[in-house]
Amino acid sequence: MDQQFIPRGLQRTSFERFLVWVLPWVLMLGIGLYAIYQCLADGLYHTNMDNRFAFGLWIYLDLTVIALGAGAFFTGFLLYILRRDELKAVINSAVVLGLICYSGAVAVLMVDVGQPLRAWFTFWHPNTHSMLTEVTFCLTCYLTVLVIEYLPVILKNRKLRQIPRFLVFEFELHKVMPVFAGVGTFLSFFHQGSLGGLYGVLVGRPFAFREVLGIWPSTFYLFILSAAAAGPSFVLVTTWLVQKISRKRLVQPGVFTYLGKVSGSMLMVYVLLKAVDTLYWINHTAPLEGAAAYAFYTSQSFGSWILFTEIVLLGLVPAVVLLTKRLREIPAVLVSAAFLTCCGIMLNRFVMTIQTLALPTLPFDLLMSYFPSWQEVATFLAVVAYGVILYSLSFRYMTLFPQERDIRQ
Amino acid sequence: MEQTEQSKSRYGMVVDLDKCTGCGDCVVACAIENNVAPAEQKATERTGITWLRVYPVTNGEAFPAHDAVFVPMMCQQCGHHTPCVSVCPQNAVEVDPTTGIVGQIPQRCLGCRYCMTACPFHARYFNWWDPEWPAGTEAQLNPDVAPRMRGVAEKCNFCHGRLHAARTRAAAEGKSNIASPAYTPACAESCPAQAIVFGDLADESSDVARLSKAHDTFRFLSKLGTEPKVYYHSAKEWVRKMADQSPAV
Amino acid sequence: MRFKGPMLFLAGILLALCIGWFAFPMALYKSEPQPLQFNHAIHTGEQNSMTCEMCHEFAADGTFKGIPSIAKCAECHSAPIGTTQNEKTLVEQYVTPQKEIPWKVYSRQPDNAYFPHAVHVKKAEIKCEECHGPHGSSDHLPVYQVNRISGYSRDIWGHNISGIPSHPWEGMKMDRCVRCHAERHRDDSCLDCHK
Amino acid sequence: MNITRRELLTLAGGSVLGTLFTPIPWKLLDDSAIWTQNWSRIPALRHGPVSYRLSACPLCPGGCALNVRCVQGRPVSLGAVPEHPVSNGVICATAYAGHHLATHPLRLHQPYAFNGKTGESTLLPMNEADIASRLGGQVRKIAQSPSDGVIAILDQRPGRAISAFYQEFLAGFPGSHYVVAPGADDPTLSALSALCDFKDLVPSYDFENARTILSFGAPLLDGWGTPGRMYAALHNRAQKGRTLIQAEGVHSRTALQADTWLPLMAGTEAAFALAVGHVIIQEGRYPALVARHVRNFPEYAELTRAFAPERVAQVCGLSAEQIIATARAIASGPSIVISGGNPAGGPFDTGTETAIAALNVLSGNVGCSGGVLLRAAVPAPVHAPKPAVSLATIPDHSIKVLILDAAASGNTYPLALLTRKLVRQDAVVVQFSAFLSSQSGAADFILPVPAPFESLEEVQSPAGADRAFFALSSPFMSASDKAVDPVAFLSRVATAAGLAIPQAASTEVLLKQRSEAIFASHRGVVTGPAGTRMQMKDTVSADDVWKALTDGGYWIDDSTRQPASIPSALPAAISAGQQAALSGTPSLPEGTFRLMPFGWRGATMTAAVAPVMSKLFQESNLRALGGRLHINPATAAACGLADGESARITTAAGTLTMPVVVDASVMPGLLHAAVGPVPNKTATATRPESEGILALCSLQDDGSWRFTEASMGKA
Repeated sequence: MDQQFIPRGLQRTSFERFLVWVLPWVLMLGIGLYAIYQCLADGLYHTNMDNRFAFGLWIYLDLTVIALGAGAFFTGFLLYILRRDELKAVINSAVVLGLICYSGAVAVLMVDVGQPLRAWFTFWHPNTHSMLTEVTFCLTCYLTVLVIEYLPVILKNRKLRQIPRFLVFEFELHKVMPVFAGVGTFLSFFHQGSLGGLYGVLVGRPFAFREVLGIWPSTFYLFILSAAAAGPSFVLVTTWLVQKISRKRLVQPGVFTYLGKVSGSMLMVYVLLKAVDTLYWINHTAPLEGAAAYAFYTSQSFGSWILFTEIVLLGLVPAVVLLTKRLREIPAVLVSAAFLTCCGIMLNRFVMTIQTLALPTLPFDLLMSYFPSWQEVATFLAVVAYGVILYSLSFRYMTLFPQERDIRQ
Repeated sequence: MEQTEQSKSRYGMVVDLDKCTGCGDCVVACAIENNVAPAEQKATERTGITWLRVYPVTNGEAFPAHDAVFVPMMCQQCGHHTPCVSVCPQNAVEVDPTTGIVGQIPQRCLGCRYCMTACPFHARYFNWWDPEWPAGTEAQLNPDVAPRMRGVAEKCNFCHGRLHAARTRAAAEGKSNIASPAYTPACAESCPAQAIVFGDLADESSDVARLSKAHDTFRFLSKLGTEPKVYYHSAKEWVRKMADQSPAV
Repeated sequence: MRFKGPMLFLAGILLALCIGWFAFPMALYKSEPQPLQFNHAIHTGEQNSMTCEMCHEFAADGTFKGIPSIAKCAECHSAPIGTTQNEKTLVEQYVTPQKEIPWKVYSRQPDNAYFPHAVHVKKAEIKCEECHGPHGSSDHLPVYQVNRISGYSRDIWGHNISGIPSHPWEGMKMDRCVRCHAERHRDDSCLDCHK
Repeated sequence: MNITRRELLTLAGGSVLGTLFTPIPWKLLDDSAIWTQNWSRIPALRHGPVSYRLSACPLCPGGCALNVRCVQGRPVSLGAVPEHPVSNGVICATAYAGHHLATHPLRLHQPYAFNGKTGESTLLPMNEADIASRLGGQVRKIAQSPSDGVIAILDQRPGRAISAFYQEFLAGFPGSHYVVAPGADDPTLSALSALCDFKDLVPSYDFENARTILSFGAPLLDGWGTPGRMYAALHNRAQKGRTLIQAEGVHSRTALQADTWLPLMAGTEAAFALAVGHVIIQEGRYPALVARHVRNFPEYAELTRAFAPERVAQVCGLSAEQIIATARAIASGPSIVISGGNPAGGPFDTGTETAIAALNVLSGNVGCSGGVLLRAAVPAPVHAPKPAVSLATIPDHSIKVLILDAAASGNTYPLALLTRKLVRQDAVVVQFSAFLSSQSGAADFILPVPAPFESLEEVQSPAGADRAFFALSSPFMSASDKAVDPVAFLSRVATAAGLAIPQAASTEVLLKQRSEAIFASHRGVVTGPAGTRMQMKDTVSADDVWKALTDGGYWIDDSTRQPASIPSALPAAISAGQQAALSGTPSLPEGTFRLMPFGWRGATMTAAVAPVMSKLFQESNLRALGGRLHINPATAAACGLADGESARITTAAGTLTMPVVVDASVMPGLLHAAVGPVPNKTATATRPESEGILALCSLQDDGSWRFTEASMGKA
């Protein structure tokens, strides 16, 4: 019944089957929206955050999805600026993923803040010293960029192409896309970094505090690198996942290995710098703040295994795998390594958010605990559901993978 | 951020922990003065609002070697790299250049809680609920302090409402700017043991300046380098050592 | 028609402009009647030549009393002066039963603002008119309009919906305070004026 | 004209673009933000003229002066009065929030019949006249046949004008009892009164001149007496050469501040006191006059002979040296030995109290500056005709009508102390109370009196104060029409019963009479609110006195001339239980613990404190939340309990489950049970708060409930 909207030359499942696939996600989204309504209407007491644990699952979610959504800017950067044309095969998908991640993050942020109606004050009365101001500005601007980047994908839809003005617009838009890719890269560079800086500047939190390099703390740079590493891996993993779910081949195998290689090299740089940063922090920064770094890893919940897992198991190992040509060419290994890369970044964001807040700062305090409320989890899942729905719709009605038509299924 | 360099005054406190009996007068007087609502039914010590909280701190020894002090912990009014000021995205936190008081403007705050994450003293509190008083009690609120709405952070501001009142009084009497604090915050005023001394640290002749330099006077987490303007005093060595210790996890 | 599309687009823009600039302010503000009419001019004019401070007094602790209490009115109006209906209402409904008049205040600031009249009037010697305009010489009260969303009097934003004042005294939003403070090089902190 | 969908969309597109150039989006953005700053979810402030007035705090017998800040006549904060001679510029946390009590969620606004005993736990609205006539019928029957049960009134704060009225009222009934609430008197001074003949003078402590103060767990710096006086007396002790020795099994707030803390095993206080007596006698450190003039000296010496420090040391957890040092300290100069009582734990048993009080007699503190002095009572218009009795002396199941006075005593006690005195059937308990308190659980009728600060209340010097003091808590809020005046109500009951019993119009009339009596006594000075001093011996009119007192002034007596000699005695014997404590096993049987309830004066129940006290009890851990059991880590480990877990406590009186707080300040083996408010548990108006751990305490024959043997396990 919706055949007229489906791009020419693509095979898509029946509308009924598509509905069956989407329905559970809509339900999940619905529950999440109810949770969001509760938080907005009554106040944030519906969450399990408190004065000590002032950030929780939602901030973790924001940090993670923005890191994973970095695929959009990094792929765009490689394609439009560095002219790696093989990435044309995934750029549309990457843009959609980016849009989902960023809009989801902004939406959750609006629930997370206590007074969303005043959020615009950041633009009217900005504190230029604040990392959060940087994040807010870049996030909003970049979200606009992503919408603009997403527009051509929508406008190429079979039905919308019938409007001549749209077609012209799309064509013009396409010409300036490198400009937007450049702007997007620039903005992403700042907000990915600022998200890292968010914690690095916390002088009152010796676990998170890092010294300034240039004008930003070292976490600023590490976050950019880690996001650049995670982005391509996430595009890789999702593309692979979509292939599995849709039972179609969407891109040439070479695209996968290329993404893997890019991700691997970024990850290697990141891991090495992260290791240097950690050593410097253990031996210099933390003691300067009156803290013995080992003390941060003496609790049961956050042992030194967490550091090992983050840097070695989910850092060095996938980096080596992705950089080894022989291993990279085995699809299962490639996807697993990319998946591990994503996990490593997720763990890093978890450590930065949750462990930072769990570790006490007052000398007489104990380790803080926090477990999200159902409303927090439901909101989290709503973002996932929203992503799946938007991606499914885009996959069904738009050309996310230009190679799909040419590859013999 | 570095506004303190041009500060004319630096309002501060010295709290004598040896005198504090942990009676709670300061906590209640503070809540009444600053229109802090009573706890919601489900509020806990981690979701409640106490601009001034008194922590019972023990030496960790077994009975009868056990010893304890009560540590009144309000906003420490950090004077250098004030952690909460630089992080606020919309200038809802700032250091008053004339008094050194770290101000929090709830009407500007959007409730992102970044400042709370930044504060190592946990002196900032979030309004998880709408503030609610039993019916009739609203009529007894202090007209000099605006109640805060839900979804914003708040904290001690050295009873700024009293500073306003002092300024109004001074202006009405035709006096020029009040040089040193012509008021006493509710906690210092209420302390039966007179354990809290408030004044201008920049005024060398003031009690507070003298006491802040006294023997056995210290600050909490001084190694963070935030230069709090709230000092503590104790003759007990374990207390002074504890103040700078990295917490045992 | 050749330019039908652009014309329609333009029509849309015009429609929005009309609604936004003319219908919107009418919808946004609600007029509320004052309990009584009040003639400042009679009081401050030649016949009585009263000054602002005679009724708008300061309390002993320096706080500004704002609109005078009914007791102040009763000092002169214990019995009706003249035969107007307003005068009759004043005495019968307010002065005699000693009930305060529920005036709606054009310059009412929110609870979170601390505006010490003493500092501005006594110390900085700012004239009442600089902020309140020629209110003291008006012979009737203007219509009181309240913003349906924020609850503020329209005079806080200023009569002009664009926010650009037609008179120097128009508008009592924070930017007005900030501007004046900046001109006078006051060391400002938010807590100076917020409580 | 036919408009296509596309054209409509074009028009809409233009409008959207156009709207951006109108004030709509921007003004809405601004106004909605302003709305969040002033929305109705935050209360609006009420501005107006500020005024100050003086009053006195009626929330406990401490007698603190209050400075009330009012805006437009409404109180907005309470403060202390600097340089006040009694309270010395100090009030307690409860008082700081006192003006919020009138709007307490547990406030009662009309008379109720309460049928909690039938299990339905509901409050039935009644009117005052109906209760008065029903009670009138009961009372008439009692007057006719007292053998079926008598009438009793429990006075929370004896010595007031209304107390005399209660006594007069009861004088009309044969066999009736005027009962002083448990814990209302200072237990050490009560015990001393039994040993010494003070005639009509009142014993008091002279902390201001004492050299050594030995306190058996008295919360001297935690709400005892008038807090301001205690802070002043114990402040900078070293410079004054004053020493505070605190003997108790908990490192309490007072113990933390003490010069010496003796971690004394709970329950061995008498043994310790007798051992101190032993040392004083053995070392001959008592004044020679004591041996000569005090009765029973040889018997006491004989009694203490068995209590050698070495032996007692094995029982009480201290070393013999500590006992000897304590004895030398109190014998070395003017000293005070005090037990103080506990706001929720009450006094020790009579034997222990006597043993403690005896040390004052032995070291010659009685009548000596820096020890126990005597002062005159506050002048009263009538001589109270009915002597006070303690609950313990009343036979069980003998009271048919019990009337509970409304005054805030700051203390609490097990309800079973009252209920076991009631006849088994058809007993009627009438409670005067502004709040649904935990005592309401025992009441059949509850009559709402005005809340604190809504009516004139009498404020006197607390037990142990060094001088007679009188002030009025002058109201600064108005009471509701339905509020009941106990005096007027009882007069109504008398009328309904048709009995010729002295009647009075109101409490205020009684207070005025008392003010006149003070004027007529020609004693002391009234200080008016503006600081004017009126000598009673040359003040012209009683009206001036009344006016000064109702405006927040106060009366202070002249110093009392000490009698030349006070006939005194030492105990010749001590109760059998104490002997057993010494000779018996040093510790309790395996698996049993000593349960000891404790409270903070003025805050022993939710109804007593304003909701904002949640800052201390709920929003921080500064004060012990009611219903928590504080135990030593070793005790917790022995029972397999961790902090926050629930323990099941079993005593002879029953079983209760309560969460434990692992607290190293509590001696191992002691179950320190907090009796206090639970501000986050707003008891509904149909069910009063349960009395918690107090229901589990075993009541001694002498009416004490300090220690109870209990077993504990994980719930």
